[in-house]
Amino acid sequence: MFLAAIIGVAVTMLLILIRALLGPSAYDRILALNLFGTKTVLFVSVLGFLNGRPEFLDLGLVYALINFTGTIAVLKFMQYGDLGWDEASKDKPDV
Amino acid sequence: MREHTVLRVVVKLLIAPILIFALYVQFHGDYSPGGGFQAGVIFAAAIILYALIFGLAEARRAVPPGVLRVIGALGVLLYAGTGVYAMLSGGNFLDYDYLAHDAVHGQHYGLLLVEFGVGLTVSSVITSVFYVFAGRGRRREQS
Amino acid sequence: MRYLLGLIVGLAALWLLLSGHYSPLFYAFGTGSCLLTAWICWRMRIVDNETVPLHLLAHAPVYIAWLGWEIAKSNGDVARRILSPGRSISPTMTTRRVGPATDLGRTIYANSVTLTPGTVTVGLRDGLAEVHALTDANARDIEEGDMDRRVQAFERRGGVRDDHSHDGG
Amino acid sequence: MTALIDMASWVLLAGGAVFSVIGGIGILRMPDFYTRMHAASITDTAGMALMLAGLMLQAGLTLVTAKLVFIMVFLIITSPTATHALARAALHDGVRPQLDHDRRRHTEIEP
Repeated sequence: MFLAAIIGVAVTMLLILIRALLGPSAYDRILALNLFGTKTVLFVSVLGFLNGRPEFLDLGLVYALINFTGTIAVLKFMQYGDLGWDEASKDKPDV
Repeated sequence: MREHTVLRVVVKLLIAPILIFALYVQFHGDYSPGGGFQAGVIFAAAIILYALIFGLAEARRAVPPGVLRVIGALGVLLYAGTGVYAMLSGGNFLDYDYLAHDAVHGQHYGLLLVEFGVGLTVSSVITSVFYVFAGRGRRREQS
Repeated sequence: MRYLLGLIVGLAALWLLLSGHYSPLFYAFGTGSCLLTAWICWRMRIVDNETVPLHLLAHAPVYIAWLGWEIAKSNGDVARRILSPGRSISPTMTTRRVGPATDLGRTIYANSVTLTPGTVTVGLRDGLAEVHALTDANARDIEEGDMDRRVQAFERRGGVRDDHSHDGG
Repeated sequence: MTALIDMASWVLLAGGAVFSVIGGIGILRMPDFYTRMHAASITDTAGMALMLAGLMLQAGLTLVTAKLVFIMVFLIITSPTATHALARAALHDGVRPQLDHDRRRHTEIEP
């Protein structure tokens, strides 16, 4: 029964991947990649149960975290072209 | 991106749990997948998240680059020191069996110490790399 | 100070849940980890009522249960629209003045709206939320503001000082 | 009793898989970026919650369940935040939504 869930997640990941390849805008691709990340979390969790090793959940959590950080970083870079940018302190000289 | 209400509130909420999770991965490396490298990356991710939202200058104030350099060096020293201590106690480099009176405890402490060294170095080096890269954006070159 | 203590207690609870190893060595690691984390958060100046929303804890279950039910309902609705042949959507954008005055309350509102399938908050500035809805009916729900009132009540009932205000519903 | 829990967990897992596939179909089928986000939120809420709940029933009252709850809370907080940030950035960048009705009050908010 875990296998059915895994297949479902895998099919979803495939569909999302098609959207990521089709685009058309960069935001479609980022949306697809972000979703692909959360599906990976599910995939890893269910896989851990399938193999009888629930410690895989830690990996899932790490993936969720890196996925979120990555999405925010990409968005910030697209918007400002600069990862360290801060509007509130733009007048202050850089340290 | 401090003016972005939702992002700011959520990131503030998440930083503490992420840090504690990083430390959990650090110290439970021999029981579950993980260890020093992953823990270092997660720890650095929390600081990077902070820097993305509150800006590089603010992150450098909270976690100064000078301190990071020292911690990175300390990590390597801890790693090498564990190895050399094992050599002095009569084993090979990083031969954990010689760290304590019996081999099982030696393995345990050796692994913890070496992983801790790896974690220290990885987290501080990744954060330093981020500081350097983030400081070279498009905006800064224009102004 | 209250928030720092709350943060440390919360972190300790989280550590105990995550760890699963209860020996003196791991208690020592846990204590050190909690203190280190709290110290870094203190240095980052993020220890306040947004990071440690103590005042919301008591009433969170009621709100979460209600939100879960809302999400379940709209999930079914949107899933049907995706599967039905032909065009069954009528994308609409609308704005609504957000009731909660604090940033935390506004964030809870914006994220609740986004979490519910069929509506996404695309902008939140100066207490005005801009919402993209999948159908006209979804947009009407936002304009009526049931969720807004729920968040307001959630925040107010959790609030300690302000209990003489009238009920928004 | 065990059989009953197994059955419930199977139903939840299957439901999660079905909802996430529906969301995947929606992501391919929807006409523009903003409507695709609604399809995405199906897989992120129903798909995720049902599947993790199914796993929780399998794990029982153990620390594994605590970890699953932690993952669930983390995803419930981060996924709408990422979606919101994405939508905001897209609108800011001038990606126009295809709309049937537009009831925004333009005087008060700039797109």
